Amino acid sequence: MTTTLAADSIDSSKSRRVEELPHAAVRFAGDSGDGMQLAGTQFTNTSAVLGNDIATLPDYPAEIRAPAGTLAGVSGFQINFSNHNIHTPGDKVDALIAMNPAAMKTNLKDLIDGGILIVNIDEFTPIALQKAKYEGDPFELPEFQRVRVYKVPISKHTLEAVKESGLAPKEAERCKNIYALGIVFWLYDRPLETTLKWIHSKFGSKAGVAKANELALRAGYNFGETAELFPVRYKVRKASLPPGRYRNVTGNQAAALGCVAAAKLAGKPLVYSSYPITPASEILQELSALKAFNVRTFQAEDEIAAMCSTVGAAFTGAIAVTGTSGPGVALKQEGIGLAVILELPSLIINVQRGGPSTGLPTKTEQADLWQAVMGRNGECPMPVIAAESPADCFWAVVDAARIAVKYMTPVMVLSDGYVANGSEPWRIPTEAELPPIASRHPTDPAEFQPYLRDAHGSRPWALPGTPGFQHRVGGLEKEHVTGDISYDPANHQLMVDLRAQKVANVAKDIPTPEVYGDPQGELLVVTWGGTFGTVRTAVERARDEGKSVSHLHLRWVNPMPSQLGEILARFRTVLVAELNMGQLEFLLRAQYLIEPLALHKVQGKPFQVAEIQQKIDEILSGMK
Amino acid sequence: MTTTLAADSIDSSKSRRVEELPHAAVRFAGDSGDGMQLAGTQFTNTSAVLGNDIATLPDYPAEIRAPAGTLAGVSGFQINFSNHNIHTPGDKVDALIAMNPAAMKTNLKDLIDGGILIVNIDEFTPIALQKAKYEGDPFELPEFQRVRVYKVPISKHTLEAVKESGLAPKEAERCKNIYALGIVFWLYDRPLETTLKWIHSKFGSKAGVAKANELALRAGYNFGETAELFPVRYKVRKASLPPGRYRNVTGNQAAALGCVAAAKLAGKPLVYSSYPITPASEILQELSALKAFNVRTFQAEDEIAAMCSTVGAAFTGAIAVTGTSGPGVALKQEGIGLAVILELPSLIINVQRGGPSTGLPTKTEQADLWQAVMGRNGECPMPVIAAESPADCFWAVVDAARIAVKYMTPVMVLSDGYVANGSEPWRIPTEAELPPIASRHPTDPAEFQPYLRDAHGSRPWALPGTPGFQHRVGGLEKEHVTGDISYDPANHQLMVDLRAQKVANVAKDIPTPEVYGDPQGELLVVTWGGTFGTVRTAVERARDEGKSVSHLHLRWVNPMPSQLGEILARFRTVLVAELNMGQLEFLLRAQYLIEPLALHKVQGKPFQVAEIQQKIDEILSGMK
Amino acid sequence: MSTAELPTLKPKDYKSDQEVRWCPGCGDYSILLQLQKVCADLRLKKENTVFVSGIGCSSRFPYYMETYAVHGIHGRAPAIATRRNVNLKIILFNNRIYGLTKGQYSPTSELGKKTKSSPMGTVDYPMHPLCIAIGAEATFVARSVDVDVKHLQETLRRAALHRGTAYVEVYQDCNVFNHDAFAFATERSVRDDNLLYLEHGKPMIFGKERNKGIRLNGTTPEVVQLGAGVTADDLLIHDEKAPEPTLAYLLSRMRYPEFPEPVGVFRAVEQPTYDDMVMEQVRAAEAKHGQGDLMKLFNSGETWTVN
Amino acid sequence: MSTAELPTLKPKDYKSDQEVRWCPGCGDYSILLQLQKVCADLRLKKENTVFVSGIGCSSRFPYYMETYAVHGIHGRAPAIATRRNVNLKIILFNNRIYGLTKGQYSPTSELGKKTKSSPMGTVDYPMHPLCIAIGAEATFVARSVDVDVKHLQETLRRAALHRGTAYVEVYQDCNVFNHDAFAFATERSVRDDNLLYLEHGKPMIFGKERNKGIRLNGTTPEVVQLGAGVTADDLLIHDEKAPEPTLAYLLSRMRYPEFPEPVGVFRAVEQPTYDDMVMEQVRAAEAKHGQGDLMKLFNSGETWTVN
Ligand SMILES: Cc1ncc(C[n+]2csc(CCOP(=O)(O)OP(=O)(O)O)c2C)c(N)n1
Ligand SMILES: Cc1ncc(C[n+]2csc(CCOP(=O)(O)OP(=O)(O)O)c2C)c(N)n1
Ligand code: SF4
Ligand code: SF4
Ligand SMILES: [Mg+2]
Ligand SMILES: [Mg+2]
Repeated sequence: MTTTLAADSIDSSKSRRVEELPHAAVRFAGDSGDGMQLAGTQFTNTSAVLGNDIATLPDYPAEIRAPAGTLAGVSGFQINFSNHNIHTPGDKVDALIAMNPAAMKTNLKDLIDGGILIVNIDEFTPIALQKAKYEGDPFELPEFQRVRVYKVPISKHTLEAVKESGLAPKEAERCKNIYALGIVFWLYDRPLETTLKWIHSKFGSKAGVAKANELALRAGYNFGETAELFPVRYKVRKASLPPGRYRNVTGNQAAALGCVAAAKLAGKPLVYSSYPITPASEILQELSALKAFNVRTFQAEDEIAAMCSTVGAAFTGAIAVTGTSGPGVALKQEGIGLAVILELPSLIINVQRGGPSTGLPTKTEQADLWQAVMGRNGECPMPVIAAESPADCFWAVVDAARIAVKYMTPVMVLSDGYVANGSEPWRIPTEAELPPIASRHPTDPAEFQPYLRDAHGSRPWALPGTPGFQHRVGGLEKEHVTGDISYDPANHQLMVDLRAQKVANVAKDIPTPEVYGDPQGELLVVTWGGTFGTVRTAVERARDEGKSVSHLHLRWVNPMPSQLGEILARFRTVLVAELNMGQLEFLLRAQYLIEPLALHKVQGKPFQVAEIQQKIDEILSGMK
Repeated sequence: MTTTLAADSIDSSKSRRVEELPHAAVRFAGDSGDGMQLAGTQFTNTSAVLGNDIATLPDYPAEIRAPAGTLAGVSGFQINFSNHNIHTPGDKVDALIAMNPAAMKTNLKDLIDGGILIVNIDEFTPIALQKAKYEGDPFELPEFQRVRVYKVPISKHTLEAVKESGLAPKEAERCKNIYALGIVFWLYDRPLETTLKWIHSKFGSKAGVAKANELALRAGYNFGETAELFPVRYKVRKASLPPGRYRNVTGNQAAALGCVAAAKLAGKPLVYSSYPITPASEILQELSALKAFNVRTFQAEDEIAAMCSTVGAAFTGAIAVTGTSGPGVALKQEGIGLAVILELPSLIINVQRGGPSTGLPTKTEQADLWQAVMGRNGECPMPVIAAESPADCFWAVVDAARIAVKYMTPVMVLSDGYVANGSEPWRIPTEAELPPIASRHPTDPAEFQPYLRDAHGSRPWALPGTPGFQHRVGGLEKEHVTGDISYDPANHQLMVDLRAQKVANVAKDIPTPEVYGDPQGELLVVTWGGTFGTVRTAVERARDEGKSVSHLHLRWVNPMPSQLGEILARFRTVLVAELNMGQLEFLLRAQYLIEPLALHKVQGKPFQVAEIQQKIDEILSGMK
Repeated sequence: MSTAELPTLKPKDYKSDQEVRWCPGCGDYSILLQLQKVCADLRLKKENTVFVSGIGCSSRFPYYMETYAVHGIHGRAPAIATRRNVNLKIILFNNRIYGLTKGQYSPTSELGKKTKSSPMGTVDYPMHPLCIAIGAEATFVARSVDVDVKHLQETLRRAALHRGTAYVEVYQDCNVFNHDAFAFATERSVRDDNLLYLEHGKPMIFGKERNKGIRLNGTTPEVVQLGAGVTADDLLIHDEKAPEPTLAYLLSRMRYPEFPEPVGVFRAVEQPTYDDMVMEQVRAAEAKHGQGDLMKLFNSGETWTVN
Repeated sequence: MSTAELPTLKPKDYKSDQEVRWCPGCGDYSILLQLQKVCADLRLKKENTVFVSGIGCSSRFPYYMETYAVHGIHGRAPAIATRRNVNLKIILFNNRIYGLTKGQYSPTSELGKKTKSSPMGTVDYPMHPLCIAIGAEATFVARSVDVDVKHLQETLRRAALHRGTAYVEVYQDCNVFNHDAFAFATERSVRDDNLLYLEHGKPMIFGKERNKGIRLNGTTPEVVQLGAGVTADDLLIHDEKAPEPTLAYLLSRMRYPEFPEPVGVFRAVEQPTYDDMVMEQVRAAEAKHGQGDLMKLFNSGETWTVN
């Protein structure tokens, strides 16, 4: 194959060309046991500390540990790093590191034309090739013509490099991911410090292991430097991000931090009740390690118990949160209904995955919007917010908690597998950016009525332990003001209306959604949740190409921002892009009587920027 | 008070006037222990056998047995009987029988001006009046001016009448409901035979009790005849109903019969798995008595078990049905999702009640439409049908079963408390009206593929016990045709599309909805479910008054009939009337981008005909 | 429930202003009254007491207590709380029927029982709540009878004072749908012959004449007549504090009419409660890492600064 | 499962065409293989056999059997089937961890266990499945160990032949997230000292040297050394057919390291099954009312004719 590479500068040491790139995407792929997530994370941290903007996406196999070397067992980790603000891990990658034939096979299609493919050639044994369902020498296949293949004996090199650490061969070979990481560090001109620091803090106690990893990392790097293989090296300069301190977070980590923050801001303990489920389990896991923050995690026996204990915790005055995925939400709905009628604050985090039923548990999807907004018995409205990116999971949780407490209502926070497992830099908020969450507890027993509403439509939050506010709440319809059981027809209507009004009032707290691009015009792309980044990138690119297209992203999906109807009306065409068969589209149609165009995808995968761009082009050209 | 009564004829025996009425509504009201449901049922049966059209509505107290004599403990039963086709139990009643002060107090407002109020004056003791929260003599109150009060010492008369039966006073007094029934039989000129037959078949073994009831019945009748109290007697002639054999059924009875019929028509056992819940429990109870029809009822430990066993029963080839109410549906949704992805036929009957949460368990509502259509995780569509009247519960179940088996899908059948507890004459279908339900089981193992679809989009139903068709199904996404687990993105999209298409295909089986009234015009009232009768009556009356209004009732709410959009477009205004805050309205807006007017009511009560008429008038006058 | 406090409260101080709405003659009334007495007796602070229920006639209970209370959703069983030894008290109102839904059989209904939903008799073997509670290793397990007000009061008092999950089964009469289901345990003329009043450290003697006892035969109990060579020394001695729940289990299996049914405290052992262990971890974490500082947490791990 | 039939099938005939996807070294492989052997051994008709599972690593099981099968939804516990004595066999793959969700503690995890979701150790007392099963009066209760293939096979065979609910707990190694959780029961060098192989009618002797036994002391078991005055006659005799489940319960409470853990059949009693009772009612109803005729049913009760 041929590629033309502009020589930006000459690498001093070996007179290697250094090409400067605005951004690059790299994917590490190997067997589940090969440590690809680890290599990817290290690359991410180094790039983050370097000052790039980054976005990452891991891709785990559905099986815990599929037979080694099989296609089902491939694990991958992708990092997009850049010198400007980016929103996605990238549709395709510039470089692919494949630790075995199966990893190469499943990932090759995502490598750009002219991209770099580094393979651990030691693993290309006949058996391994067979497991990957290759017949004959794969590199003879035509698809390899379009990429640059580098066959490196990574296993052998690693063994040699770490010899002096004294590790047994089996353990020594485990360092091969770090060796590969060293190569990629060299290729993209990254320093080793961050990873070296990590190695020593992680393996400090096991001197041999720490040494071996350090040796492997340096050897990989040196291999890049000394081998004549790579004619060119790349540089991606730091991005100019808003000033501040940053930290890389996955969506689930951010959600966990958001829970802790919300509780601290409210001055209350956090009770997180959850039943493990992919892809939400990490929130529970993260929080279970944060007990010093007055966090009580409760691994319930099922989702019903998780929800019921959340209601109980809310009654006693905790910031009560439960997290799950779609099937778990289905089970919680009865309990959520109880929270709605009790008018107690709580958060239900739904990290969506492929459905229906058990569906595609490890894959992403946005098909729980209807369930969130409309999936309960009776007239049972609740606010719903959707996180738009990994870091936004923090803010979505904090914002949701603020609304929950203000309006005395459960709030559903939608995340998804893509956002939850992906990572990006999170600008750590300052204390000033985190005003307290004010909760209002009644103080005068003489005036106290359990269902006497304030200006927001909220009832008081009287906490057990406070003398004089003993009261009883329950799932039966309750009388306005007193909260006594009431079967009175007019009262039921009133309470249904008041609960609906309260949720509608939340619209007053929702900022006017920002339209990216022209405030009016030909085409407005509307999104919600985790598709934000991809669509924003596509719209940016389309606009860079001079196209008249704007983007509006909804964070609150229920209620919708008051100005939304008016904004939608300003565009000739509205396109709703979502990872389902048209759930937001349906809500918009019903609410605003508009007939948007739609882009649906239910493939367990996020959109690609190119797909959105193509759809935009298609629409714009059709409009001419 | 004054009423002018036209003397239609003269009663031979006592020269009492006999007035002929097109229809009349009577309500028996008393303490829970007073046997009002029984008296009402007897009046209903007699009227039915007489050939009237009838519609009934019981009204139970929310408590099992609230303290005797209290307002909370009042139990009522209303019967509307007519010489023409009627659809509702009536907004108001022409005659009210009140067995105690509390019953009078809670029911008086529903008595028409000039209506007949018969009270058991023996129960109007100071204590009883106090329990009913009356101060002083109630009959002095102005509201009694507008009705005709008849104070009858029913208890005393009953005791005297049944003396010769030898019953102890306490037991003897129990017959007072039958005595009251006797009076009302006389008042509306009904024969005693049906009730006498019932008394003897019911109490045949306890001679004293049978005798006492007969004596009480006759005494009540004779009291009407001989006492000079009533200046006029009424007659309601038989209605001209479609010819056939009839039987009075409540909605829940009809649903149970529908289940048995569906299984018989499919040539399969019926498995009915259910967890008791108001107002659905009677279906389980009815079916548990029908074991001779190869019916297996399973009282599960909760709704989740009920749904899971329904899926299991469907897998083994039964007609599998589960019944519940709103909170139970919430719990079943995860299991329903499993049924959707397994593509196994089953029915979920949801007898809706007031929500959210436990809500108003004994009251009616239509607020589970969203939950039915959209309340599951993932893209999880299923057909939904709603019964329009008590007798239609039979047909809704049979139709649903036909669709479930044809399309290999769970189907939700919506009923509600009003339809379930109300009763009306059911024309018993002939065998010819009940064609078999064809189920297609694969026959050639060589050709068998678990997810190979037929022309309807359905997969084969291979039953355990059949050699050569062993196969495995599960909640993970499955490969097209083979049914193997598949994580393939394109396959997931395909399967999501195919499942949606299959449900959409059901529209082909839905008859074009009939528009009652002009096929186009000013105003179309659209309804679904149990509001049919009230709205049809209101539209009939409006049309009788020459108003341009039509009525369209949806039985299938998902998918909607193919012609619906076109029909809606033929009317200048569409009014959606439903017992919720606009759930069907929302679906119609989204689907057809129309902006209907809406009439919402969430008061735990059905619409009144007058409410609908008033709304129609309001709209039509506004349009002028 | 909170611990004892000074100001004297009367049973009626624990009555809420809600009208009690059970059927006349329902056993629930007695339980309510005894519990109000126990609350007064123990001087429980109203504001530190929370009643929680599911749905059912019995579940109306919380509405009638002048404390904090939640009437929740149906059947979210506390079996797991039992296993976890959460510091709460569970009172099971066993009336062997579904009352509120008007008379279907319940999990404790007898095999073969004819009810609205089992016209030919049930085919479900009944569950024995105390067997399950003991199987789940509840630390306090007891039984009483609605109409035996003194015994009920004492049993509830003991439960209230137990630290950890206390599980009390009360035989409760559903006057309307299952009247006299427990007649053997409530009718004065026979109950002393049909019940075994458990007393810690005492031999298991019962009977109106206190002339019968329970003896162990291998691992199974048997009823013996006292006298004629059999003395109290031959009988099983009740040990509610036995660390192994086997004796309690054996007692929970004894059923009328083969045996007298034991009432009183089956088991009462001390074990760290879930709540205590949770809070211990919070405190241990705080001791180790210092009381969590949000900004420190945010800034932990790999961070970098952009200027 | 169906009863035995003639045509000879090999274990591999019960293998489906699906690729088995457990981690290398997972204990599930052994259970699968032994079960396929048992199927062949009992000549179960493939078409009359249905496997049903929830969700979890172990729950992949049904996909690998060439029978009818359903992979259902998570955790819809069969405890109630157990109580009802439904004629089905329940195999609990106990690995003391949540495998599929990658290593959180499970209800059977040991108190204090550190896992992904309990970094400071769990505070949940573990549940003991066999105690619960016996508490729910399961008619067949047994335990075996994944790597003890002969014992496992025999245990599964006995379960398959039991009429009614059979409940088998298998100690299963999760190689990845909880390796060697049952090392005491699997390592050849120690397992004979740590396990008590139950044999009906035999005294409870165990140990590599078969020199230790279990003796009853009141209602609690104790380990005794044989010899020096203690003989087999002093030991508990196993009785899997005891109508009272107390002995089985006592055995289910014996836990390593205080005791050897019993394996084999704890309890095997005959009782009418739920299925049989359901079908008996159907037949009785048919016998009484005649096989249901739809038109008769429709036309029963009060009817009238309109011409
Ligand atoms: C999810 C759900 N399923 C079913 C019901 C209906 N339901 C209400 S109470 C009850 C049973 C009541 O019996 P029990 O628990 O024994 O209490 P009791 O009324 O006998 O005191 C049932 C089935 C419900 N409220 N919610
Ligand atoms: C409703 C629901 N909640 C949670 C999950 C997530 N989940 C899948 S398997 C599993 C636990 C697996 O552990 P176990 O049952 O012990 O089986 P193992 O994997 O150890 O064999 C969980 C929590 C789910 N699939 N569905
Ligand atoms: S139905 Fe039974 S349990 Fe319920 S209140 Fe009445 S007597 Fe009590
Ligand atoms: S995670 Fe554990 S239980 Fe699951 S397949 Fe792997 S070894 Fe087996
Ligand atoms: Mg009960
Ligand atoms: Mg496990």
